[in-house]
Amino acid sequence: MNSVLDLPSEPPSELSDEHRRWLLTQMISSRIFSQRVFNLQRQGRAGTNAPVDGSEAMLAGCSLALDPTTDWVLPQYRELVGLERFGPDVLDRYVLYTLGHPDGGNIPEPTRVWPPQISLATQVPHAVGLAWGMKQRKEPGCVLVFLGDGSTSEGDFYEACNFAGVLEAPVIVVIVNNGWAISTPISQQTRAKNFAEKSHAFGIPGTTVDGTDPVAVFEATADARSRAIAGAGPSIIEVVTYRLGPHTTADDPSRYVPTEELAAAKERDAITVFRAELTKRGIWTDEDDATAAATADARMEAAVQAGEARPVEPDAFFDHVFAELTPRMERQRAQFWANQEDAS
Amino acid sequence: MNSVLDLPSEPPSELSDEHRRWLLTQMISSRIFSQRVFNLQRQGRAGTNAPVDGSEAMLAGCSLALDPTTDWVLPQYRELVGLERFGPDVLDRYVLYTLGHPDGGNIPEPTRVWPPQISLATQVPHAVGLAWGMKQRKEPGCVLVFLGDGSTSEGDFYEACNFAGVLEAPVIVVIVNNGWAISTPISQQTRAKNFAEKSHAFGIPGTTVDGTDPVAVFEATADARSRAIAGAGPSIIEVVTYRLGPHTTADDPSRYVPTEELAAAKERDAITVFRAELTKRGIWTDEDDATAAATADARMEAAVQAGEARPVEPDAFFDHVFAELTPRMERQRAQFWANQEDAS
Amino acid sequence: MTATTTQDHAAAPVGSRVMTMLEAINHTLHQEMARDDRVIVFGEDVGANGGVFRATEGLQQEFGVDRVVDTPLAEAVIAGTAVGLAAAGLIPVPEIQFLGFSYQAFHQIAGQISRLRYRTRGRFGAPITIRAPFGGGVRTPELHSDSLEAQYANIPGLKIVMPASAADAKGLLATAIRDPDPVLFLEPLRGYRMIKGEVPLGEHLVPFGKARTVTSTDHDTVVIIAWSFMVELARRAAEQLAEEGIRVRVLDLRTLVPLDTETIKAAVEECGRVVVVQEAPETNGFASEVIATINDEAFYSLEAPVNRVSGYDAPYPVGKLEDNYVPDVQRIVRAVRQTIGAA
Amino acid sequence: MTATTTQDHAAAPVGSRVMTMLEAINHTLHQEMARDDRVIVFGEDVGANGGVFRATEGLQQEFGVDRVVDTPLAEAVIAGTAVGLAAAGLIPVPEIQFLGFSYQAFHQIAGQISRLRYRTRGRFGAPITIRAPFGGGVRTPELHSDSLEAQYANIPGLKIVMPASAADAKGLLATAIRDPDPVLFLEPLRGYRMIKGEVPLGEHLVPFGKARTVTSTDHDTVVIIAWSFMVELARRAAEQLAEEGIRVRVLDLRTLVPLDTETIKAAVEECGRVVVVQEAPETNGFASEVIATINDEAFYSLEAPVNRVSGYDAPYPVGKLEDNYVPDVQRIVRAVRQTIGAA
Ligand SMILES: Cc1ncc(C[n+]2csc(CCOP(=O)(O)OP(=O)(O)O)c2C)c(N)n1
Ligand SMILES: Cc1ncc(C[n+]2csc(CCOP(=O)(O)OP(=O)(O)O)c2C)c(N)n1
Ligand SMILES: [Mg+2]
Ligand SMILES: [Mg+2]
Repeated sequence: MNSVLDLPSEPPSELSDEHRRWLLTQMISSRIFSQRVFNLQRQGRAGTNAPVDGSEAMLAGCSLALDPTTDWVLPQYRELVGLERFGPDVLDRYVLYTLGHPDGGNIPEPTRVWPPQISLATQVPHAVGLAWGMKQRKEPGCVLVFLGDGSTSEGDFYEACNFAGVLEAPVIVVIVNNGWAISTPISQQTRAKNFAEKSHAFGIPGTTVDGTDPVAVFEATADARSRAIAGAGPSIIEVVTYRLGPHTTADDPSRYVPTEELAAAKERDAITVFRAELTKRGIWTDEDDATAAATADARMEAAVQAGEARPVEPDAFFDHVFAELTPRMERQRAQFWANQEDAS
Repeated sequence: MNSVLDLPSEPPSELSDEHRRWLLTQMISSRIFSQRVFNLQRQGRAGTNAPVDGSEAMLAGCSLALDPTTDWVLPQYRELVGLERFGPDVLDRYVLYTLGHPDGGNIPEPTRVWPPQISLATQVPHAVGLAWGMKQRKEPGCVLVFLGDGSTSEGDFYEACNFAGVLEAPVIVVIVNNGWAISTPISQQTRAKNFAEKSHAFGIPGTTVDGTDPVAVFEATADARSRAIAGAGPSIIEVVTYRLGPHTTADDPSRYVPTEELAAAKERDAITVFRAELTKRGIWTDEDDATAAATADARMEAAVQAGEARPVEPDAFFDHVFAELTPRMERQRAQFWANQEDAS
Repeated sequence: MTATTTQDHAAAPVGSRVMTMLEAINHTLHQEMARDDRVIVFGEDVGANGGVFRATEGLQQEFGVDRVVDTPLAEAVIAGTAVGLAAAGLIPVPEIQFLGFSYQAFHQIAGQISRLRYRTRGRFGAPITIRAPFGGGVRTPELHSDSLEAQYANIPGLKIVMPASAADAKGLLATAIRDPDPVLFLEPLRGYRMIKGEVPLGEHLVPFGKARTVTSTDHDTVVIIAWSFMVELARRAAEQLAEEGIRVRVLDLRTLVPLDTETIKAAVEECGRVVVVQEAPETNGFASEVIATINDEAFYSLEAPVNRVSGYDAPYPVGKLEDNYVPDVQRIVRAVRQTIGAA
Repeated sequence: MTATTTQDHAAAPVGSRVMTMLEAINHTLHQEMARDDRVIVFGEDVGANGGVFRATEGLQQEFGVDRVVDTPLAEAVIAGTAVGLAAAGLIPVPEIQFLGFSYQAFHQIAGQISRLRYRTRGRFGAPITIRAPFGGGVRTPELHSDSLEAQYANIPGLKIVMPASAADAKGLLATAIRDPDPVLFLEPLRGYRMIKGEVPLGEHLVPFGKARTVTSTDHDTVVIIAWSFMVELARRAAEQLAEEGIRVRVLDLRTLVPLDTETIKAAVEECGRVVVVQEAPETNGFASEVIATINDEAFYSLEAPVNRVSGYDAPYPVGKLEDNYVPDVQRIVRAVRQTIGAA
């Protein structure tokens, strides 16, 4: 079952069995995509990357509540494997990104998803500015931005949410509380009762949802979106998940993650739980599993092949610094090519 | 009546008539000090400065609740005329500061007050670090830091309060809500219900007090201090005042402050109100007014005379960049003197 | 460019008028906002108050609260939202009230605005002009006077524009606002009212990367290279030296990035002796880059070492000391004499 | 200095051991924390995890959670609290996980830490050592690889220390921690494991402002001036050129502020020809200051223009491109040949 084309861009008002099947399919494929990229790094074919493990239900639920033709998504760095609803370029470019290809940062028009952000929380002001601009230009739609629990400790998160409140900007700030910021547990990140509580600092609505339940995430996002497009301003949604894998390919969580805690979280793995629910409802079979996995594998295989085959100009780093090279950069590029000839 | 030496450093557990008289005396003198510095600028004798008008009751109440031998105060820039309880150096150095003398930034040992901070909200991380250090070194006392309503929009305020919560640092963050950040009203600064609400983002206690009532401010500060020194961590106090004067000597509030609003605030002028109360209680006379004013005038006259008489080395800006000059700076200082000789 | 409906656009003004640099900036902001309704001005106190120096005076009255926005007191989000506004198709012209407070936004300016086009391989451009006053001589408190251009010049993806005349303030600001890339437009506090001159009232664009020869003769023996308010001091030094028969050329770089290497090269070849003047601290100031560029391009024309006149390696000092710290005419004259004396 | 009770202090170690630069840093942090109980280490993931590169491995186990503190994810407050900790009498050694994220703390580092002593006319010193890894060649994501030393070098009140050997990593870090002023201690990612060498196990202090001559003969015709990992590349280039009989001296600046002008001057006077190598972008990188300093101090000894080898004026690129961007041995060799060829 193709997970992207089946659905209208308009988000559903309530969820049918088909929608539930779509959600689970998304969850399964995003995990497969993520695992595949992780393995590419292990094989020395891709750079450091951050697995999605634990955020699959959140990504499926958020995606379904948004309209890819009017709404924007600004990810942190973990989310790009779970946004296929916004178009195939998201995954294809993310694969390029992990391969270290410069085009990985360019998710082309008309896809309304931004590339990964490395400088934590800086994407929140960007999202607020984009939402402000859309409001100023009287465009429909809203902006959804993801950031992690750890990233909420950065001033940018606070300054941006405070400004969004004043501007009544149509933005949804999704705090992905996966329990950890690398090795730092949320207990050392803040003493706030929970991350939704931080919305009091801005006078905007805040809510906490179970990130292992894609339907709950869908509903919270849909509510926030209706407020945003009705002109009622920003919202914060804390999505409680758990980071089931390492922080990135470079991390060794066994140094700091309590084994029981991790085991308990794996018990509550959203994919297992939601699959059981749909099976019980009689709308999901082992065959659907197989199909979802096979589709995702094939999809990813194609993306990786295309990505690895994609050429790159050796001097591509001179491009797009400015719309046009400065005279000094022209001189530098000439020197670069002179070096290359020397070398060869 | 000398307003400083009369009181023990230990803050009172409750307020006597003498304390009330002390509070009013402080309020009167801080306003006189501030007006005098403002006039010095008008006469071209001092640089840009920010009048205290409206914060007198807050400063008196906060001062009385602190112990100058164990507690620290980190001001923004408006507060230094109202901290005489911490020792005469505070005012003397503030006068030097407004005169553009480099020693204005040095409030000598053992006085536990920092010089004015120009880069807004940067003093909040400093205060949290100082409180953290005192806790780490098991020293008694706490740290009180002032910042304005506008300054609460800076990331530093948020990052520091959040960290203070995690550290359980003995710090009191006083938000001086005087309604304005230069021309920006609080309605354009945040949509939070009030500034005390921001404490929810940190999971620490927050309270709002009437800044025209020195007794209310004293009590709120005393509570926060007991928590801090008992190891119960940080607090936020929002003090609601109103900026009765211009932002600084360089500002023209008639461009943006609603006349009625200002008039109403002047009706509630803390000095008038508190004077009436003490007079009604029979513990304040017109003669006390005269004495307070005369004392403050004399005190200020001495400070200004000493300040204007204080010499300054023409190359003093080379001092204290580092503990010792670098060789390059030695060369620069020699060049400086060579230039001076040329010039003369 | 979007058509606009406002009046002053209809009647295209002609001729010129004497303006202060501050008036020229305000006038240009009015014209550019009238010309293109995508232009949006925002920052601390820029609206109702017209800016703490009145640079944005009258803009909110003319263009409304949606296009001239008073923001909360938060530089990082002032810079950071510009990224999103640009992606929404607007042309952001944020003001940082004083350059010293751009430090609070450094991660957004140096790490984000400067790289938006690069990171997205051209999907999103950043036609953002950040205006900020800076510089000494006017007895401001700490951090208001600091000259920080060198700390930005090493950051790829930022253009750095520092006008020294009223006409250039207009021509370079208009070019900046129409430039597809991020521009740091730095306004010298001391020049706001002190620098006056004829400013064309109509369309006036000054290209980036073209230095201005302020004074020159065929037989100049020294060239003084400067930017922003230091050009004014260099001009006065040149006048004084002219009385002694010393012919000095003054070059105003106008833009540090892009840098007009050609004109620098030509001036060094013609004059042979060079003094570079900057208000910023000496170590790794932009004067160092000018000297390195001369080393690259015109080494063999140098008859003496290039002479640097700089602020000292100390933070900009308080009022009683600033006149001793900041470069003045006398120091420049002295440096020129030394350079002539040398070898 | 406060007396301490921990074991390793009692038994003063002797001799030396081969260590990687990373091991030398970890070893030094252990020794300095044992030596002086006022030293406090904090930052993101420095405690339980021992740092993302293990530079702080074992510190929390040895010195406890009060002296080795995992902070929230907020660089501005990591730097900003150091100011208060210093005022409380502690010796803060914060880690910024990657130098690129010091941008978030720029206002505290450039505007506060660097001026605490100056602003307070000596009432409060800032004996703060900010450790941060940086630099390319190891396929990190954006902003992890950037060389930002030049953006800090123009800020008065900061010392900038960039070791290139394991022994210097120890000697300079120990000096930094004991220095009464703020130090930016920058650790090259590529050198963490690649750079190895004998490190004295006992007290080992390397003074600031003294460059290290890495290789030299009496008849060197060119001097390569470099710092941090570029010294390693310069050394390899010198080896390669030696085989062709070209005698090249390699100078490791060690500290950019303070700068060892004397040794630079002497080297230029002896060699006459100079190549400066930096990983950072060319425009206004610290190489420009080195060239300006040579212009000031040794102009008449130059037999040819100083040659700059730099990163290009583009942000540090992604993995597939970084080897084309970052200076390598071949570019340095080429620059030396050009310099010799010149005039
Ligand atoms: C401004 C900044 N500081 C530090 C880092 C280094 N870093 C990368 S990921 C990370 C932890 C992020 O935790 P969180 O925000 O919870 O997101 P998660 O990885 O858990 O999804 C840190 C400290 C960074 N990338 N940016
Ligand atoms: C970081 C920073 N940004 C901007 C300024 C310029 N500025 C000086 S005072 C001020 C308003 C401060 O308002 P508030 O914090 O409410 O304090 P108040 O003056 O009302 O006491 C501004 C914007 C500054 N000094 N520092
Ligand atoms: Mg997390
Ligand atoms: Mg205020």
